[in-house]
Amino acid sequence: MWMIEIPPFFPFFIGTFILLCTRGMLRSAIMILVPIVSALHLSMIPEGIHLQFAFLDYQLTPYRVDKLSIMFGYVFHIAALIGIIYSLHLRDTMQQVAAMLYAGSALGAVFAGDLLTLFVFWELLAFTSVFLIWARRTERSYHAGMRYLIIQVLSGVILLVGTLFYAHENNTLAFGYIGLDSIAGWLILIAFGIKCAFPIAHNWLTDAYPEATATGTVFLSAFTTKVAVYSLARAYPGAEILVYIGAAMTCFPIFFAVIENDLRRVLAYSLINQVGFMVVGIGIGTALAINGAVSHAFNDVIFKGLLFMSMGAVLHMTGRINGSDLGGLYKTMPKTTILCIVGAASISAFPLFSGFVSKSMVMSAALEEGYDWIWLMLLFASAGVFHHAGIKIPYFAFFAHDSGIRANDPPNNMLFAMAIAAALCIAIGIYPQALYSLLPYDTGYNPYDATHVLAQTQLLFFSALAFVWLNLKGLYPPELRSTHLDFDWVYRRAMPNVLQKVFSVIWQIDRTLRDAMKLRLNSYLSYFTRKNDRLSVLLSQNYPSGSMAMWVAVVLAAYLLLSFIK
Amino acid sequence: MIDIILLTLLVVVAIAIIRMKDLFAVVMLLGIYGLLSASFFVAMDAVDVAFTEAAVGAGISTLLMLVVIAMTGRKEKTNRHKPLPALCIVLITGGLLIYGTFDMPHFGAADAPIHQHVAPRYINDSMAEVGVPNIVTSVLASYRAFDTFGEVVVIFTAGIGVLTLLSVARRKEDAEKISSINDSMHEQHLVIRIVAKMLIPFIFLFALYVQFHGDFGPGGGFQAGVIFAAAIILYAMLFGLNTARKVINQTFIQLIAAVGVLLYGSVGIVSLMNDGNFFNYNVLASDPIAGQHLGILLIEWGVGCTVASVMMIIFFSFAGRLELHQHNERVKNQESS
Amino acid sequence: MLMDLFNHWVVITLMMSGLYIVIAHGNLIKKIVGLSVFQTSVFIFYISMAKVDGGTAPILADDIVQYSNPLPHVLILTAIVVGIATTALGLSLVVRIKEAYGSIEEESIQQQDNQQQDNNAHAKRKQEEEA
Amino acid sequence: MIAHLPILQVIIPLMAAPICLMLKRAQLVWLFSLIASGLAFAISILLLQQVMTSGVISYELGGWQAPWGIEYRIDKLNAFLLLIVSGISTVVLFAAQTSIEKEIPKNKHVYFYILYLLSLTGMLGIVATGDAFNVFVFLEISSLSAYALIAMGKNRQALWASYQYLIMGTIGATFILIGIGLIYQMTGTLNMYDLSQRLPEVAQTRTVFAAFAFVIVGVCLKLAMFPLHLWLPNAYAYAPSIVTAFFAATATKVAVYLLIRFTFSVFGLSFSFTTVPLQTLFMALGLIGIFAASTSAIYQRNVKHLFAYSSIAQIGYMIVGFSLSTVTGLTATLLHLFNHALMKGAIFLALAAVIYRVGNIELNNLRGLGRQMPLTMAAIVIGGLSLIGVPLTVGFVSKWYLLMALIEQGWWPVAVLILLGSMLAVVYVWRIVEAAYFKAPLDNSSPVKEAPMSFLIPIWTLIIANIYFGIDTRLSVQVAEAAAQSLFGVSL
Repeated sequence: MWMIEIPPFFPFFIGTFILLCTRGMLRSAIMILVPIVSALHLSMIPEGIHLQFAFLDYQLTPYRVDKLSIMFGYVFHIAALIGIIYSLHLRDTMQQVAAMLYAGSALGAVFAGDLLTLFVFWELLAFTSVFLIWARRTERSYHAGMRYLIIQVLSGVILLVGTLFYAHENNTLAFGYIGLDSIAGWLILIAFGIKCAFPIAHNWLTDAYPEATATGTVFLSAFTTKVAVYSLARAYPGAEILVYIGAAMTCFPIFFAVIENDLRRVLAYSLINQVGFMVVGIGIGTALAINGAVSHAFNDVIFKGLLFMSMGAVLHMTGRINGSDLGGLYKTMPKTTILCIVGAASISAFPLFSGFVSKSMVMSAALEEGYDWIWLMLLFASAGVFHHAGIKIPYFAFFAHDSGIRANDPPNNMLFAMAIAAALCIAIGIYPQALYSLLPYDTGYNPYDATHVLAQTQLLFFSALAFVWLNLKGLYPPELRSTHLDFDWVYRRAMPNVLQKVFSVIWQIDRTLRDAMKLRLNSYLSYFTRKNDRLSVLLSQNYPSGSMAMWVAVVLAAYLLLSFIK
Repeated sequence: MIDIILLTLLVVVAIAIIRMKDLFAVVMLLGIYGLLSASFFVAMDAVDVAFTEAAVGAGISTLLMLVVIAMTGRKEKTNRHKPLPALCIVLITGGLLIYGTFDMPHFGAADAPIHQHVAPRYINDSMAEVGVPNIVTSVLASYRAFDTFGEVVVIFTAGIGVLTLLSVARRKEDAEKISSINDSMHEQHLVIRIVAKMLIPFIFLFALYVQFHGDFGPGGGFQAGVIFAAAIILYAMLFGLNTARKVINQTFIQLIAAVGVLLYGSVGIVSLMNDGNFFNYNVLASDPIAGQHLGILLIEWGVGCTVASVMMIIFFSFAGRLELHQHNERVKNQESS
Repeated sequence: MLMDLFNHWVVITLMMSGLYIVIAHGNLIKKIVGLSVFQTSVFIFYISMAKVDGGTAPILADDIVQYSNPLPHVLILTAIVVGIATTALGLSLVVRIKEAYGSIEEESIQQQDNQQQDNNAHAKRKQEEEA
Repeated sequence: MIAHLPILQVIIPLMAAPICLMLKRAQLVWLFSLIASGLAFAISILLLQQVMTSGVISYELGGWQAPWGIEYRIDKLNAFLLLIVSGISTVVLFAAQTSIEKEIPKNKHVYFYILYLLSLTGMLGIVATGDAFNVFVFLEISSLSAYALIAMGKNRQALWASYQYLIMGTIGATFILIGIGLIYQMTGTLNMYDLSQRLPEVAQTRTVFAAFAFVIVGVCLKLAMFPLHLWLPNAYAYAPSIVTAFFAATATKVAVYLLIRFTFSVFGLSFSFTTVPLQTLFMALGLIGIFAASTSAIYQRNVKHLFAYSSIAQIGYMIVGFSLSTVTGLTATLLHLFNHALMKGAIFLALAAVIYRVGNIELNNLRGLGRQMPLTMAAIVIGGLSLIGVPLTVGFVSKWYLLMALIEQGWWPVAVLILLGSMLAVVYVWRIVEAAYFKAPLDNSSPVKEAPMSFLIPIWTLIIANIYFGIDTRLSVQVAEAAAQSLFGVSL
């Protein structure tokens, strides 16, 4: 059947072309139809390699379907559909085109069976997604987008170098298990790591995502990091270093998320935190852990999307997104509030919500493999997530002190998209077997046994208790008015002195790092965009033919000398 | 011995060229330089080359340069360039090259590789294979006919190039005005005019001689073409451009230039048609030697046509510009006064 | 012995003189003169390597056994033609440059070009600022 | 007639040139030269086929045996180059009529086509011939016509650029002539194959060293290798657009061919790369060239200047591949010859279209053109992507081979530098994208229409070739690899 050979990115790219030729309702209809049709198409595809051709001296497989890729294939379709519905009210061709191509590129990447195809889509992801940031059309977003683009392209270039080395060493480009025993392996890991927002390399994410449009962030949160997670899962399962990196990723964002004021940036930090869980799972590498990582990625796309959507809705309706400016919105935005709470519950891994069924797999796997310390870190991170994403987000936006803003619930399409996501969160939470049946391995895991539920509930309970206590005492959440990272005096009392010093150092370092990088990138940018006058004159000068002829004589003399000496 | 004197003179002239600031003198020196090298070529037994160099290096190029100087002014500005680094680098390069000459074959040595390979066949067998006493002609027109074809194309290219750069779209009435001025200017050279008028037919005759005699002695299409063109140029200089233009139509010479190239090329194509390789004259007639003769005759004519007409084109273009310049200047002067 | 390579040395001297004129002189006609000197030196080089002691011009005659090598002569005939072609084209460029720039000194032409470039750049920047 | 293909390849455009002079009407002349160039292209395809199946073709001009007469010797390398030159010439010529309409005065159109054909003849002649001196003659045909063509540019700077090119070109050609003279002096022959047989005997003399130096410097001047590139930017920028497109895609390629031919076939691999420090020197100059030229490109305001500098940078890549003296390295160079011809041909043709519509090619004039001339600008962007070396374009293929060749030899720091150089290409291409798509048109500029079909057809032919040969690499890689292998086979 010829249909099999149509890779899933194809409908999206074709759809984009059709979209460009249409307007209004028809365009909306096409945009909704594309992911649905494509998903139906995908559901009929059996596993295997469906497209292959020779390129240079290698065999390229732009379309390979297996358990791992199809899982991501499905969730990307869902994310695309939700995102599209969410942004239906837009009349911005640039964003629509970019979003479609972006989703298509992500699909292309996960079905890529060789490194070269992966590289192509890797760079396409960068180039298409950056328009979602630029679509805000402000100077700030332009610069943020530029920085984002540079880092993403850099990641692609490193991937390409790695690929080159890999091709040279193994004489194949096939994308499978790579491992860390060669330069190629390390280079490719770095490339994946940048896109995956490994610590230190994570700044692009928290820098750029909050600068994107309300709808753009929803797309951004779904694809880029998940493609990286997918790639890691394929190339480096069981690489122990990933366990530690992942654990670090789960913990460090907590501290930043807690004090961050821009609520979308808080979510960006929690995105890193959630990806950390997946990375840990991949690093552990057992069937259960991989299952956990993959399913958590699946869920994260949905609930993080939901949270970004709800914050997007707030931004869309109020025009503000700083926690200190918001508050009391539950009165006029009740539906959004409820949907947001569903998302918050999912990310916090409440039983019966989707986060629970996947996160617990990773944690169980960590225990099973004897990573006790890691397990503790993950536990801490879970509590942290609950604090900043589960409580802080809804609390600041919808409750807290009344900011006096009286915005209504967002347009129906936004609500509808959020409702779908929320429904999925709950459905997966209640009936995880549907999700489990898609997983790469069959482990017979059941999240709803007494230990898991009890442990998680206890954790959540005590976290909530702490929050309530702090809240009653007026210690938490600290309402910081700015993103400034100076220590608040209230905060100082709440924490032991030593810990606080450590944190302040961490924050300081992070800030210096981030600012330095931002500055460096900005200066490079301005260096290249504005004409550096002196250099420009030097380089575009006209040369008299005398000096040209002189060079000829010089080269001749040098050449003669060199050959006579020899 | 004579060659050493000539070479030394050449160096002296070259240095004088470097030092002179007056372009007129420089051009004259360049003419002398050309003549000296032509004499040197004679001393080196390269009579054909000497003939050509005398016609071109001392003749045509000097003439062209003089015409240009008339338009651009004859004084070279002293420049602020520091020539010292240039001098140094040139000296270093020259030194290295001289160092490189030490294992070259010595001058005049009969056992040098170039006299051992390829050339002996030309000297020994060309009479039998081509049937022309002048070996240079047989190599030029038969063994390496394609190079010569390339040479004709180079000349043709130069002609077209000069035309694109210098041709002036002239209106009829302008031409009349310029010519009237021009002719009056030449009134004074009455004696020269009459002498020249008597000379020109002889020059043509000489050109024809050179054209046909190329097989037996120095000469050939190229030299003949230059001489023929020289006659026309002489005429144009003495009787004014427009008179010359009336005698020789501009489009007509362009056509002749093209015809020359085509004539040369079609000899090759005809030999293709006769199952020979390109420029294989043997197939042109039943007897190979007769074929060679025919082929050489035809291509020499092609060379002659193209060279003569391109030389004329070049001269007329330059002189036409000069005329325009003078005309413009005169108009400017009239306006200012 | 010394004289055996004398021709080559003269050739190199002439070659370098030509090159020196091209490098160090700003006058466009002078440069073309330099180029001519340069090219002619190559002709001399080729022709002197064709010479055989005791030989004559390569025109066959009954009573002569030793001829000079005809091949370099042929090559140089072609090269001379190439030389005059280049000179003619170069000179016509000089004429046009004189008309366009009013000068045939390299420095002055460079200056005019750079000035124009700067002016353009200046105008552009202004335009940009206004936009 | 099949046996005579090698000579017909050169002779058809050559004979067409004087005939053009007789046809007089510009339109007719255009059609005629298009046909001549197309015929040459067809012949080059046949020749390539013939060479790939049955090996080297030798054609003796005048029926004289090789070292005595002039020989045309077509192997895989020449056939490949002939294909590139005649193919590009034909495609570019297609757009010529429309383009020169606005750039060249009417009365000079006929001359333009004649010179164009002569230039084509010259390049084909250089590539086809197996005789060292014949190379010089045809080099001069192509150069003289090039000077005249460049001088036809609209601005007065064109004259000055042409003059400078004339001086430098003549020095280069004369250097080659000196080099040929020196090796002739040592061997007594001018035929390239014969030379390669006779040179090893006398290879260890200073004369041959000097000869090699002269030839290499002369050729490098022609191919605008850093630091001998200074004549190129202005010559390309101020020439009529069609001429720029034609030369940028072919002229330097022919010079690179000469470099390969002289080093590999005439002097021989062992001499070229062991006796003389060619490898290090070329590697260094190539790399410096890439960086210096790419950086210069970033700061250009004139888009033609920008791409002219990028051409110099691309030559740097070819030089680096060449300097490796391995089969893969040479394959990379040959591939890049082909690929660069495709991209630069497309880009400069697109620029010609912009000039046709806008009249000016400063970066500022591109503002907002992304919407007004979508197809043309898209072509420039795709061409730019190809320059950068993005997968699915030809640029990627040759860069890939180059990097592979470098890694093969363990030169991976150089590989990293090459990648960094490509990043510079991203920057200058981005400047164009930014101007065309992200900036509003200047207030005082009038709206422009999309380029006419006579531009779009050739532009997109080349762009599609860019993508096609970027995906289906069988043809180009096969030929380039075979040519590289045969060169190594000959000299080893």
